[in-house]
Amino acid sequence: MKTDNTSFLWREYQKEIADDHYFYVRSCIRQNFFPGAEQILITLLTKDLGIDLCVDSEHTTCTGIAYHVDLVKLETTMTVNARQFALMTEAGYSNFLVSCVTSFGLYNEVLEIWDKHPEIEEQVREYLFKATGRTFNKPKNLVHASDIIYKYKDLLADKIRYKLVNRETGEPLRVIDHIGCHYAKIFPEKGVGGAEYPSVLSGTVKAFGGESIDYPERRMCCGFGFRQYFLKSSRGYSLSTGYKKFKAMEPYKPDLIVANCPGCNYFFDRWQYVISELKGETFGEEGNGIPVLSSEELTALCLGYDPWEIGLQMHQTAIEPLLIKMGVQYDPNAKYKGFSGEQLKKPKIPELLKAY
Amino acid sequence: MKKICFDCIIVGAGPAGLKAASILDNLGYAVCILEKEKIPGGKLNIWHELFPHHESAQAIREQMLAGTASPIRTSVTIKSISRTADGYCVKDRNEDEYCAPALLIATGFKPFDACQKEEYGYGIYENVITSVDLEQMFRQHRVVNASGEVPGKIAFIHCVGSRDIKVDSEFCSANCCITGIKQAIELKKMIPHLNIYCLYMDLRLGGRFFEDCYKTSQVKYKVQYIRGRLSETNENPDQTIILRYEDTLAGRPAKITVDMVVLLVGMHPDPSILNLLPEIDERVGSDGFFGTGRIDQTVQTMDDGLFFAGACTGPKSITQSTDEASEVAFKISHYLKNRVHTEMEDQHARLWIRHS
Amino acid sequence: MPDFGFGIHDDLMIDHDKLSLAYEAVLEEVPSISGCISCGSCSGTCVSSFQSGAGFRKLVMLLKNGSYEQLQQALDYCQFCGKCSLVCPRGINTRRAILEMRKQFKKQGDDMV
Amino acid sequence: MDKLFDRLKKDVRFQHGLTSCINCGTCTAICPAASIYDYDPREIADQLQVDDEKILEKLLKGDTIWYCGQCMSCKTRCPRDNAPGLLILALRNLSIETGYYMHSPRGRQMYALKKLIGETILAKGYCVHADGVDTNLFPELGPIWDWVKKNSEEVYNRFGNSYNRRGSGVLRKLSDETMHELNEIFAVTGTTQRFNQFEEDAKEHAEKTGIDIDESIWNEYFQNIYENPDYDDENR
Repeated sequence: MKTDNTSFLWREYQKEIADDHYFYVRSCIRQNFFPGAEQILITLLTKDLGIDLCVDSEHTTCTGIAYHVDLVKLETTMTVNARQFALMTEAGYSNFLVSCVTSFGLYNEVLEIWDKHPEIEEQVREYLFKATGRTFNKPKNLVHASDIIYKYKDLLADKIRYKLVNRETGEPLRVIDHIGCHYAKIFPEKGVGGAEYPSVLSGTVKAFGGESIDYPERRMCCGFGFRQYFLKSSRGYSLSTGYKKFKAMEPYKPDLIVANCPGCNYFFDRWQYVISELKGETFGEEGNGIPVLSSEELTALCLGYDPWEIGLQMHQTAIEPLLIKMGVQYDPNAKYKGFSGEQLKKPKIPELLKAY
Repeated sequence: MKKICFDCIIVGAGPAGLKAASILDNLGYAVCILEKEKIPGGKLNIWHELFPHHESAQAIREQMLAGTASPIRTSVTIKSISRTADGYCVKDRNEDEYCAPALLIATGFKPFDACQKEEYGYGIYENVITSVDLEQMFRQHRVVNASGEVPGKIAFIHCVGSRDIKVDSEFCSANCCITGIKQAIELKKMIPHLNIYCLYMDLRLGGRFFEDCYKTSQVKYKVQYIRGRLSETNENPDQTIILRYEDTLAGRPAKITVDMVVLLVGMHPDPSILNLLPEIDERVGSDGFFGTGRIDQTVQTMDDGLFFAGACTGPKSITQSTDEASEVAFKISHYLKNRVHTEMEDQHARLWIRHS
Repeated sequence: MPDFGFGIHDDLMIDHDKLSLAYEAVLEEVPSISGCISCGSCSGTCVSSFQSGAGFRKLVMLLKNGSYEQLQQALDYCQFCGKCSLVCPRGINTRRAILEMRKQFKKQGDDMV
Repeated sequence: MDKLFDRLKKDVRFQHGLTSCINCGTCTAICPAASIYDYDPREIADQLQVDDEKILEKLLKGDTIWYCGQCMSCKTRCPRDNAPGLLILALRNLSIETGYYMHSPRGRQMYALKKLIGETILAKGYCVHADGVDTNLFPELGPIWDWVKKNSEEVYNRFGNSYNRRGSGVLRKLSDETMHELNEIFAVTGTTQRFNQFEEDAKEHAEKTGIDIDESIWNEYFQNIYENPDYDDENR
């Protein structure tokens, strides 16, 4: 791949990302499975970048998952989204920061529908007022968490303690980037780099010293499939799609997978466990699996945050091989400590996939 | 800095421009052809053999050049075109002026810039080339992949930059189907063991002997036709290319690995003559090509001495271009005669007024 | 190992890298099948396509794509009435081709897969 | 009642999802579902090009429309700017509105989704909440999840210290006012009614097929449709 040639294509897809003053809405999936990523984003933005961030406590789910599994009506989803915008408006903000890719795609979709059909927006305003007495302004700038990290990647790169480089060999780490489908596939112009070669993650990876890997199936979905995953009867859909991606990336011997979508992070992490149990196959070196990080986890790790403070102990696929490669200093004994400082009993170890 | 006057200025020394010139100078008009490239011949300079009879492009070019005695100014960059009382004045970069009552625009087409179709990997994967690149290889009598090896499997991709709203070109370029078939046959003659696949939606083979060509490619050369439009390419570690498409006749997604991919790039309007003269800009159609494309002569001719011929009025084969050029040459002749006639009538009228 | 209750599916994607040996063999005997333009005139006129779900065009497609199981099923329905060869705009010897297909599968059966 | 097609055409997702299809297959080529099921998004778009009530009714009553995974990869590629993924949303919506979803095993799974996700939203304000997710329902969550669940207070409070309590950290408890507003929105916009419909339809179907159903999540009917939608498929 003539990687340098991709940059000229990306130029026309540079989206607007506001400098400061964001209203933050959280991801359902990530709060459950990678709460550290969710929390460290706040620290990165407020402490490391000095951005003014409104961390609100009254916003709800965007209903994205329920919408895509056909549970809630479009009107309901739009009105719930409108309520989030109302909270933003009431807090005095106009830039909307989303940590979930499903939400990001959905907010964009809803805004697009309102744009094309003002009568629908009017009706949603009526619904919202009737249900809650609230009114709202639409956000001026809608960005995803990975967008902000991308925007400030060079600034962050100046501060990093651990580069994405193999300490032993001095070689850059080989990084697979995976972009959540709803980040740019629905609206290519809303994503940094467009839909085909999004640079939102690969650009950050390169800024932090890593090597971005292009591989077949790069643009294939992680396999979530919404209802396909949530129902056990069709969960094989998700697993099969994930498996296809792992098989395609395997020959490139990646050191790390980075994804910007909570769902994708979850699936890349957990399917490695399932595949190891079902098929006796692991994809990293020596039964370790390939560590999976979100863009926040990656940034925090490079900046020198303690891996257990950012919740990496909650990954099923062990993160330690990466820590060792990068030369990150960490305390293996602190991994399973609780909030109170108590040493918790270690989790069970999978049959094949290594755990530490 | 000089000013020379002619009966007709032709912009573009491709098949249409040369054909019109040959007719006009046979009819006794003083014609001057302006060409932006270093040598005349237009796209004949980039083709090797011409469909459907595999005639040498070079020989046809010589023939066409021999057909006209008109002066051809090459490497001319037009700086301005102005409408005068006597017709048109074209000024080039050296401030030389070419003036004539009639102006024929025969600026041809521009091959579609395949980089725009990002998911096809042109400019990113080295084994993805265009039909124009392949002609260059034919001219050098050497068709090899990026690592210098003779390919064993090649795929032709139809409709690249044609019939595609995503790259703002919803028209059919009409000549790519037959170009692909011609190139496939040429390749098979060169590399008999080669396996060739054509990914098409419809085969649009409206020209004389085109269907013959198609059948020959199937029966004699065993070119395989797969009905499905390319969705994306991916590169393997060995730089071979995986194509993803649907076999629409089977109704199943499909893939194939090939050594090289040839993108049959469409014929796009060349806008370089635009913004010089409002009369030209006013006659650009919704598809970007010049003129109205209608049968009705009354809407086609504006009677202001401005004419269009060749691929600048829509995708055309060489035969179609020269046919149109001949027709337009006679229209120009008619216009020039009428104009002289009108001038004489005007003079008579003035004389009569003076005498009475 | 936990009982997951789901597994990895077979990929239903057609792999055109896999050569169809049966197609090559039939092509050898009846070169005219390479001239098929998938127009479907044959399927339209076929007396048994309402049962088999496949006219001659589809037989060629199944043969090329290596979908032999489906092909064998469809072949059983052919009554050799020859209507498909009457309507074929490319003059393909369809009856001969179907005979060859049948021969292929009688001779080698599933080994071809 | 309006013709099915007239109702479908009112859906904004249908309007945005289909201009005209040229059957090129760029959508199916990269559709994850097409590699796994007998599913072809191109065919769906093509079928909807003609206003054929019979075809539409068959789609609404069948399994096909429930195969899509909503990745929307199809939207990026379409040379005519269609989005089969959006058409699917419109079709599924109509299938539910008409009650036709109960005709197909996969459509009937709506009840399980309502139990899993719908009730979590109305109770907690999240689509997914750790308290309702375990390795019994989702074995792939793995041993690490058993550890998280066992130590949930200790684990989650490391990240914002407001697990199931008021605050702004992860998995915070939402205020009663917020939950009230959320429930109001669901009621005003018709989703509450839809949820009730899922319950009633499931109850009726359970009674008809003689399978136990009750208020709990893990009732027999839920278990059946959650793990195997084909259990009472008449065609089998």
